[in-house]
Amino acid sequence: MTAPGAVSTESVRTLSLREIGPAERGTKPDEVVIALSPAFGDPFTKTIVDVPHAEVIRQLLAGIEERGGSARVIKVYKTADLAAIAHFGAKISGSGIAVGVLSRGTTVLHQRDLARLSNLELFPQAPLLDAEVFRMIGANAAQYAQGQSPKPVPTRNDQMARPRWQAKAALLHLKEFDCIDHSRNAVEVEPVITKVD
Amino acid sequence: MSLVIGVDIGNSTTEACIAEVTQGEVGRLASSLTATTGVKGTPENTTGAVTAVRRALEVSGRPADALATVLLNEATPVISGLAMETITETIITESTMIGHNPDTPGGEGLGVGTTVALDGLDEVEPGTTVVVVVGKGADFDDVAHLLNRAFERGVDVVAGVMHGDDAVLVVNRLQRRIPVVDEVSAVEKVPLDMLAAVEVAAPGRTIRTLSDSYGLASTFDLDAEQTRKVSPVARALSGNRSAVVVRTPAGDVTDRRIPVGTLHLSGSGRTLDVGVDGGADAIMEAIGRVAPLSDVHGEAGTHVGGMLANVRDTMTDVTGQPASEIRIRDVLAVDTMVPATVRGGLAGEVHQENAVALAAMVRTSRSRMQAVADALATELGCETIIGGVEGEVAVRGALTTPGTSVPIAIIDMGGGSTDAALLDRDGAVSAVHVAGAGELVTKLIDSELGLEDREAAESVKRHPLAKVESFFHIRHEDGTVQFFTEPLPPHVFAKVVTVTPEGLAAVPVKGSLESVRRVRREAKRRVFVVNALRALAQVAPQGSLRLLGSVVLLGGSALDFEIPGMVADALAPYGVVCGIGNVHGTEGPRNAVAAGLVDVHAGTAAGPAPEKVQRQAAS
Amino acid sequence: MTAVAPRSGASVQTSKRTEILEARPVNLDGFVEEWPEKGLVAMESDYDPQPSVRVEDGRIVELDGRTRDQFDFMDTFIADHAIDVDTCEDAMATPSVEIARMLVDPRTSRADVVALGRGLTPAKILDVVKLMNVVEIMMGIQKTRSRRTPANQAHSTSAKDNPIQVAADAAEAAVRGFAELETTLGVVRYAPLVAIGLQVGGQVGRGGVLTQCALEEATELDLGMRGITAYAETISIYGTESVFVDGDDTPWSKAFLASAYASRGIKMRFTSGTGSEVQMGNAEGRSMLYLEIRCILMAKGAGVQGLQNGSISCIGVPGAVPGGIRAVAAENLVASWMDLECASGNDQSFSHSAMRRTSRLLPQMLPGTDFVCSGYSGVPNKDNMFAGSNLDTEDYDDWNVIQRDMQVDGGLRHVREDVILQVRNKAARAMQALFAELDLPAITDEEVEAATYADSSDDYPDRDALADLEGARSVMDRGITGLDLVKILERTGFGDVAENYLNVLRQRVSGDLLQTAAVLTGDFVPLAAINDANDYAGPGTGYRLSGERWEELKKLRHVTSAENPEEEVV
Amino acid sequence: MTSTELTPADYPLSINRPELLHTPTGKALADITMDAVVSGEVTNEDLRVTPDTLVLQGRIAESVGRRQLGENCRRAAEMTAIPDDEVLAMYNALRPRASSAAQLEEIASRLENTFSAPTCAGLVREAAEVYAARNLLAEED
Repeated sequence: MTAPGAVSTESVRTLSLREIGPAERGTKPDEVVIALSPAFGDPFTKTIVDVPHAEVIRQLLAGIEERGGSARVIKVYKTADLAAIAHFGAKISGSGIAVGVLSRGTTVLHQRDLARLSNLELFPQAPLLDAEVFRMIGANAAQYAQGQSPKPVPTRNDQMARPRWQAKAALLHLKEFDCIDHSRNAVEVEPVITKVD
Repeated sequence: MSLVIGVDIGNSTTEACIAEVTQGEVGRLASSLTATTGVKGTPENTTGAVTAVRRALEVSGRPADALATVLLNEATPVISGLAMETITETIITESTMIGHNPDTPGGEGLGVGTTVALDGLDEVEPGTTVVVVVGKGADFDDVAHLLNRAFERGVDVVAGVMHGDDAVLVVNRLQRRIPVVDEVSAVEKVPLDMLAAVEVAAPGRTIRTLSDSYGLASTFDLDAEQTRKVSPVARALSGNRSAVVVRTPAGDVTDRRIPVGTLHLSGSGRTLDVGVDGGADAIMEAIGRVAPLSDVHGEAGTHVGGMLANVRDTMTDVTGQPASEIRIRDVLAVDTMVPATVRGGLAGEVHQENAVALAAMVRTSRSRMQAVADALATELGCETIIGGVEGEVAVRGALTTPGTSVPIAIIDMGGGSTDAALLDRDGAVSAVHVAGAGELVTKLIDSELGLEDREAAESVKRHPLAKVESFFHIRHEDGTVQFFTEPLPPHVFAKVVTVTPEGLAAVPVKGSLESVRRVRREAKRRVFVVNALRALAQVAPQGSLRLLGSVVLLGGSALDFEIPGMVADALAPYGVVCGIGNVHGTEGPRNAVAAGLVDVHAGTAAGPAPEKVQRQAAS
Repeated sequence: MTAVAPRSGASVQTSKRTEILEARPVNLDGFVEEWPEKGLVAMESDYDPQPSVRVEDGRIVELDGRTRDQFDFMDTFIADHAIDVDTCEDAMATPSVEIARMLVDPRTSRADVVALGRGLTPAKILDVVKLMNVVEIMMGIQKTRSRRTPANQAHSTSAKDNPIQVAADAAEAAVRGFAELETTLGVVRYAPLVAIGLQVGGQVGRGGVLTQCALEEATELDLGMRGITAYAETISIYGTESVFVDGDDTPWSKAFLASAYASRGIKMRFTSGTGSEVQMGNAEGRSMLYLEIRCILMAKGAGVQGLQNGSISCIGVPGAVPGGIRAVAAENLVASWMDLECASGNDQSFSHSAMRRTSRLLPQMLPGTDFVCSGYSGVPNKDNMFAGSNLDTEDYDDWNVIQRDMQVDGGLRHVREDVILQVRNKAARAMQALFAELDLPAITDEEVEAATYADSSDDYPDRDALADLEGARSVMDRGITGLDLVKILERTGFGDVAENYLNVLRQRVSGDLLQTAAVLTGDFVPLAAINDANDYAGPGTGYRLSGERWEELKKLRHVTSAENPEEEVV
Repeated sequence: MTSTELTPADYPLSINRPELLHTPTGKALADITMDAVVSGEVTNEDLRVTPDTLVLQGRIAESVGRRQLGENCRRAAEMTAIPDDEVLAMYNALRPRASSAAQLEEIASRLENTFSAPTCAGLVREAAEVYAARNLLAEED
């Protein structure tokens, strides 16, 4: 996996999520919804292994665009549960396909008709997700949305992730929980990525 | 009254049929099925035979000491082998051509210019026409930015070749759309400062210019002699959606035959050599010319030679006969295609290359059934008799299928060999075994679909296909739609699947259901149908299929969902009635031999009296 | 990912020593600051409740500062099932420091301290163990452990779900001394074949070894009822209501399940551990140990015979906070003190540092627990389908040396190579015979040979997984039971294995294995915290490593002979 | 039988008090021999624990102060009468928000009346009460 800091050799990009209205059901039959967790982008800015959130979004969008798909990004405030976030995204996605992402990087590909706790592809080990993997996840999401059958993104595994990352993951999860706002409905956002040289 | 059990030791399964025999009356009680232990016709069979007997006793509820007689078939060892040789290869020299099909190339059209690296773009004179070559690790935003800057300087960038899967992303960010081929893994090998052409066709279309010899001639301004030389390039690129051709001084694409050894065929008092690279038709034709085949050798050091030697050695191990006495009596060659990586390719291009698959079979008359019989007698403490030759007993068993009559032929398609036997009006039986059966079909499916997964190939062979169209419905290969109330498991979503008794199993291919189905049926046709006809022709009176009356399919393959239909269709033009065996009207295609043994023993065997038994005509 | 990666790309010049320290494996472990408000704290938190209890009309109406109307379901269950109403007010009145001292003081008997414990609330128990340092906790474990003789448990799994590997490694684990063996699957459908491998291998290695296969309840219970497995362990419980509900269970559903297992004569214990609630984000502001104590009392209230605890799969969480491993030792102490059989963790990959792995182990290994590891990996960690253990096959010799150095019994022993090869080979051959008789895809002689000499799944020929899965299905469809396996083993020349297996099955009739900390000796004598109750009462009492067993543990792979220093003791 | 006094010294029953044990088909522990297995006299049915035995084990547990383990054995003794599938179905019904109050009461009465399992019924009723208070009942149909 990419060691922390490996992505920062290039110029740095920052992310801001500009709210453009309530998250509503889409109509494009091939769109992918990217559903973000409450702390994604703000207050958090990077994943558990320091992949900038700007890069996460940029690569997911690039993967979708490269495969000729279209995407909408939403932010969910009422829950920090990945399955719930992704399933909500899938329900309002024109294609029924959504990518759910937590601030720490944990990602899932979901589909509307699946049970909430099921999924198309799950990437539970956030420490193993780098820019390249996010690109592949985006590409697969677009293909599912187009009714194709992509090869699942190869999953990585590391038994020693537990001693290194389990506690930090718990900490990030708690922080994310702190950002839950039960009174706030999900919104559609426009990701604004700015390059800082 | 005595309790009798017939035991049929087959290549893969051992079947037993238990019955009470009272003065020519047979009261069948139960039957059982277990895996054959060891090679058929060897002492290792004893374990499986004992299991089959025990199980039949258990089902019938009779104690072991009530058993009077065990009847065994006279089974002889059959060993088969498989090999595959790729006989063509495509070689690219001087990195002349990129002919792979990235999923998502960028832009559309044809661009011709001089190759220049991305980081050399700033030094290119305005007005120059260039094809940009983008290496590993470049970010799509940065690439687009640099290309736009070059456009603004007046550099005429007409096309691109990239390492990453970024073509659409880059093109979407350009001031003007240019054709870009991406996912070129060895992009650093693209020669720079050479004239190159990049062509990308619209989605669903294929390229027109670079895949055409005169198109190439116009693009690179070639004379007639040069055009003749580049025609392999055009051929290699045809059918692609995108391509790159670089004009280099000695660049070339060759499509050559790989010498993969020779088969030495002997038969009819003469010998014949045939090159394996000649393809299946040439091999089968040569075999026809020396028929009946008496032996085959392969060139040492080749796959085919190794396979044939291995078959011989295994038989030596099994029977103790010296290798020199073991003769290979049948070979089946089948043409196939295998995806192979192009030598010299820059993008890991894969080309469908020709290959030949060969199945060989050896059989010996030296059976060691007596040893099995002795061991069984000791183990079970009762009389054990070797009761009949398998072909003969099987065909008499098959004759108990309602609606059959003499002359009757059987076909049993197993894993390694296809067996046929005929019982004629005089009660004479002839039998043959030919090479090639289920395992060869699996191998063909595996390689033609590029699965590299024998289990998946086996599943494709054995089960019908369907396409998962949503989480709640699938479309079967016959077009019918099936709905589900519970959502299907996520791993089969949008996949081509096999419909197995355990549920749906994804077939790991990119192709459509139709293409998988075509490969499966074609593989079965080339092996099962071809072999059914070949084997029947050898036992048919005067070699004429028209003189066969009934043909009964037996064994596991008769239970396949489409093989019986395919064989029946192939035999229909000869006026042959062909169907699935139903031994004694109850057993289906199983147990023909086991039940037949009991019938022969009780003197109630079906058909004309066996006046003269012609043992194994072809061995 | 496990590569030694620098922690920061700092360009500040560092000393060579710092470079060396940076590269030490321990710096690949993760450490975090406490956050008590959210429960990210081991055992010392201002947000934990104060102990209190009040009884009215024979019923507990106040527990740790909450009145009955404020109870969540854990409070209710604990108040109604776990705590002794008659004694609780007196017990709670005993100063915590006195109780803590009783736990350590050898002159207070185990019976007395256990009796006192029956009347304590979770907050009071926490208050007591907070007073104890890690050595005192170890002394407490030494005294309160339920069974007198310590034991150990192994994992036997295969990355390829290869049943022959599982059988061979189970045989080796059994002959090395593990009293219990546990397996689980990559592909769940393989379960019947792998569970058969575990049972048969275990009985080859040492008659009386108990086996289990961790699966979802229905299948696990089914395998148990068929007699293919002997016990169950992975029945998870949690310390907060919200996490318990997220796990789709309640104390009542789990208590019902506990009775269900017992009704089939199957030994069963629950699983819990510090860190699981905070890991799932619902610690409700309580410390990890407080919540674990609630789990322990819930388990006690359900009447389950034992508990697997010691953080288990969440070990990375307590492992990362200050005092976390002390808290993990404390949870084992509380489980033992509450008179439950305790399988004490040390069963998940814990640290990159060998030194830290060892130090995490000592609080259980030195005092001894009912099962020191609730899963010592009896296969190389890469084959461990429980995601790796704190110890694996590479550590066998180290473990044996530590037992010998410290003169402690960790349940294992050194076994000569020829004996190991023999049991591995026999286990594989027994499987070969079983598979042949059951019409399962044949096990070749080559596989038997591989199993004899193998280390990991890489050393075995690949099996036809599709055919095996069909076979596994047919084992279930045909209703194959342990008794069928016994019959086959008997008639295929493995009479001794059949006899061992039948003896294990017989235990279901007597129900003897349903008692706390029950295991079977090699002579099939059930050994539980009744006939082998811990009688530790200070120096010179309790279980002492001596006599024949000590002689056995003095043996190592290489020990120079005193008689002839040119040779090694065999 | 039910009046048998048991002390810790009776454990293990298989060794110290085998005469108290029998299989569900009435065989003695000593009848479970390899010969009996091979001849088919002993079947899987024999290798189950009986309610009587569970009660005995419960008493032993209580004799060493393990009140709850004793209770669990008593519930288990009652459950031996319930078929496997139904035991699992009842367990599933006790999961959070899986059953309404009426459904839980139905299970409790079935336990009480069909299976003579009053202790188990008590546990289910107790759950129903707590679930009602903690909002863990399923919506009524």
